[in-house]
Amino acid sequence: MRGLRLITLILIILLCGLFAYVAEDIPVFGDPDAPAIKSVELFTMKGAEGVSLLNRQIVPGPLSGELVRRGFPRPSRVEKAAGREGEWNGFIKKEEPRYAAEEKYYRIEREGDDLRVSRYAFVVRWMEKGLEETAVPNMVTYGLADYRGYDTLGETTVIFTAGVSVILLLRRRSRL
Amino acid sequence: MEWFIAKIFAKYNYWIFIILMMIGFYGIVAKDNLIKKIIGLNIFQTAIFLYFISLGAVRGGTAPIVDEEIIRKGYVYANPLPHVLILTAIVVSVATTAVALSLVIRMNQEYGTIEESEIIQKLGEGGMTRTD
Amino acid sequence: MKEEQGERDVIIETVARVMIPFIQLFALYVIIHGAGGPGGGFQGGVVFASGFILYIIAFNLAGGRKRFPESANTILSSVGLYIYAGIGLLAILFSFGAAQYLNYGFIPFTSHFEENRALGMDFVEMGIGITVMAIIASIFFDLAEKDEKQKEGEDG
Amino acid sequence: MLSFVEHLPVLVVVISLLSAITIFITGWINKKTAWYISTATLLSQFISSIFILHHVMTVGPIRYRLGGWVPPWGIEYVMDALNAYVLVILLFLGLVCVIYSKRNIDHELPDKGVSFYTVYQLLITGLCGITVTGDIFNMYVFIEITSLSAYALIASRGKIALKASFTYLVLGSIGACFFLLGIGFLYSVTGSLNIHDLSLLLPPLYGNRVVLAAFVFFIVGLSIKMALFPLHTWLPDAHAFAPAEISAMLSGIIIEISTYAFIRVAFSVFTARFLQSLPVFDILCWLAAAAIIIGSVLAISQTNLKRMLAYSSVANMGYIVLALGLSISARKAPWGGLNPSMMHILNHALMKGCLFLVAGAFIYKADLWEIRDFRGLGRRMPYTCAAFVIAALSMIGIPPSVGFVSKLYIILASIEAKKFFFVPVLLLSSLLNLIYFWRVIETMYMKRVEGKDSAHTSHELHLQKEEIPLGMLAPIWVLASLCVIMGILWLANIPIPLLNQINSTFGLGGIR
Repeated sequence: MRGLRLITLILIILLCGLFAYVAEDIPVFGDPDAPAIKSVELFTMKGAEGVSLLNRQIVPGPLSGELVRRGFPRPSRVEKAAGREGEWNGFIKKEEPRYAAEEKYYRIEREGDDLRVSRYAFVVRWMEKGLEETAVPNMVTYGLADYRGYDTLGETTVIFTAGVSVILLLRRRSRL
Repeated sequence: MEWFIAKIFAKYNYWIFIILMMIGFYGIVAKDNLIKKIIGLNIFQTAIFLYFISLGAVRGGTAPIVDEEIIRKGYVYANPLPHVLILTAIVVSVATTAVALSLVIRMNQEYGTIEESEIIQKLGEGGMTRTD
Repeated sequence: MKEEQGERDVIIETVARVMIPFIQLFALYVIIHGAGGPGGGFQGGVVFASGFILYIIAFNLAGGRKRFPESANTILSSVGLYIYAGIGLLAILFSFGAAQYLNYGFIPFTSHFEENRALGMDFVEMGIGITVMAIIASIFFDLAEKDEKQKEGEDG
Repeated sequence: MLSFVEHLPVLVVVISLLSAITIFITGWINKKTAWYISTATLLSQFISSIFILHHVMTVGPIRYRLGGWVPPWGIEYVMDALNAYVLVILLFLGLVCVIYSKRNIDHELPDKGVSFYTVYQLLITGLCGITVTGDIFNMYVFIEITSLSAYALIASRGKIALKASFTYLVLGSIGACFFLLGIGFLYSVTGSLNIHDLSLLLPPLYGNRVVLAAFVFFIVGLSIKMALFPLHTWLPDAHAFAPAEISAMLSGIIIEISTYAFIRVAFSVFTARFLQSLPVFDILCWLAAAAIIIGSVLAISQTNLKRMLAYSSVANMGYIVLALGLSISARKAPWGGLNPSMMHILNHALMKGCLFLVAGAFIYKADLWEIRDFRGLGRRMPYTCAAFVIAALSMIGIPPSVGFVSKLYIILASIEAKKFFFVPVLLLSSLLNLIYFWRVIETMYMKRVEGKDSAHTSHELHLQKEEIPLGMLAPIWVLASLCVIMGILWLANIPIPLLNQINSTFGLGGIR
């Protein structure tokens, strides 16, 4: 018994060490710009010559070339972000029946002489367009039952599995 | 001091999650009573859920229900995705607990005890390799 | 716990008698209200099942079983999943294979695509609610039943 | 317009789920229907999986967007060569086991048929779900469905299996929690859950500590699930005391599916480039070598046949993981990349499935658990014992059986990777395999039944000329004959193009 406690203690110290090592890069609590809620940075492009092109709503060639090289979809057009200077939204084409064919995907920011390209977290679309796309105001509900509806089918299956398992294990003199 | 604020205070959600998780882990491994083990497992899982939920928190964010008024006042929403995931994970945790409890009940019927060491002792008497 | 063995407590029984209908009504509200506010199938289902659990705690297991028999339990727990998985399949069927599984928009409840999604979600939530309610009650019945049988065995 | 085949990946999962519910309801009316529904479902699933494999091989990967949402916003199913291959193996073994189970379950769990088949079908649902999904959280949900049904099925025989199942439950839940934590870490730095999407977003973040920690948690969590050596402690009891077909499924498929999940995470979420920059796979190789040796040695010390086979599973997971560990350094054609590990996933499913079903047959017929009780069995149950001998020889690695092919290719891969230490390990393990299987075969065929006055006499007489029913014998022989046929096919390099396609998906292998 004492040996077990000792092993537990060692494991706990190991895990705590690992967690302390991780703490450096964990996003700050409640940060509205965290990757999970806003956008994740992809790369930074040197040279600001793209800015004028971006202002004229043209995607600079090197930028879209770099995106495609990394395996991302090619941006179809860019647009100035509302109310922000030096920030653009990149759009991509997508095939979803009955919905707008273009979707806000990239976020391009000017930083001095560089262009920082990041990708919007997918929650952004849920939060901005969920109501018009599903006609339900509760984000958790449409996330649960529509965008990620398949997870919820799995969830219901899990609870059903638990119920049948308990029947299999405990119920005697039953027809099941 | 700056280090303290950046690492401990700004990420207090993370430290709470670690402490809870370690309590649960200790419960799972070190407790002899099977029910206490299940409780430890629940604490362990809950710690992870709390971590997920805290990922979704946004400073000054409101509940993620679309409302004209909230948009007009310029509030931000909390991130709904962790909530969606954790609703699923909570169900998984409930299901695991149910199966674990029914296993303990069956073991109590078979061996008349829910202490792990006593069960192992009884198994040893009966011969670990011989079953029925 | 035989009927005459357990000590009956008038206060608990009365409160339970009054509360259970409200608890279950509230559960229905939670399920239906899931679209517009906090709530949803799982939460509502659990609240509904808690009504049965309260009944068993306040009265006895046999009475609870009579009110929620095993056959109803079996059928309801499957019906919920049937609704969910079936609605997903309906999307494929109604669009003749053009739409994907769970693409509720293609199920012609109404003429609006988005409204169809909302209605599909409502049905799905109800399915979850029914399954969760039946399964939680069933798990609780099974866990409690064993306890009682053992007690009888020890007594007799 | 989607073609019918493109709907199949999701239908494989949903049909299985619907059949589980249907078994549950019709079982309430008539118990007998359960087996028929389960078999019919598995047969249709198996046929669809072959269609999927054919489509993937000829047309290319299937991408299916559930609910109509394009991937980063919704859940996606991706069927590439790896998925389709694993799906076929899993449904084949599931079908064989369910055919076998008809008589066995009547015997072992007489009143529990309906709930048994419901949970069994849910197990298949979970396994298929893990296999086809392209979303990492969805994978977690299906891992939990699989695990929950596995806990219940193991415990269904009662007695000692309850303790084994409880241990498995606690460890398995910890493993799944670590997996969930890994998902949480990845989500916190990328904001995405789709596997393909993550693989695109992660490269700039490879130095990030959170990503490294997430990788560690994935590895540890899935190692618990796949019973890699130091974390294998739940496996022997759970495999030994479950009903026979569940043992076969557990040993042949469930731990392999965890390996599949591991491959998915290691090569699809992270990439070969990330793995080459870390010594993780070298460590895995050493752990696997330890697993092979220690698993085999512990198997020798067992007196109970099923426990012996369970320890042998630990050793065989060692083979798969060793092959996996070599996969990023070995590149030449038939044994480069993931080929040997993929091969051994199939081979182990065939061999261990056969062996566990035979062990179940002994228990079914005469309640024989201990190896020393097998005296004279070779004459009483000739066909069953012959199948056992074929599978055992395959495990030892006699050409042209499947076991020989896997061992040969793993050895060749380790020579190519210049990790010569693993060659003697594999040869030694063959020798150890020989020792523990020979002991069983010797007892079956060579040892005479001692004097008629011994305590065993009664059931020895009971055994006289008794063969198990055809419904149990046929699955055993299908698996046993496949052990040889597949070995010849592997040696003739016929299924190799499939494996090469898997390698090319992940940028492994290379030189043809």
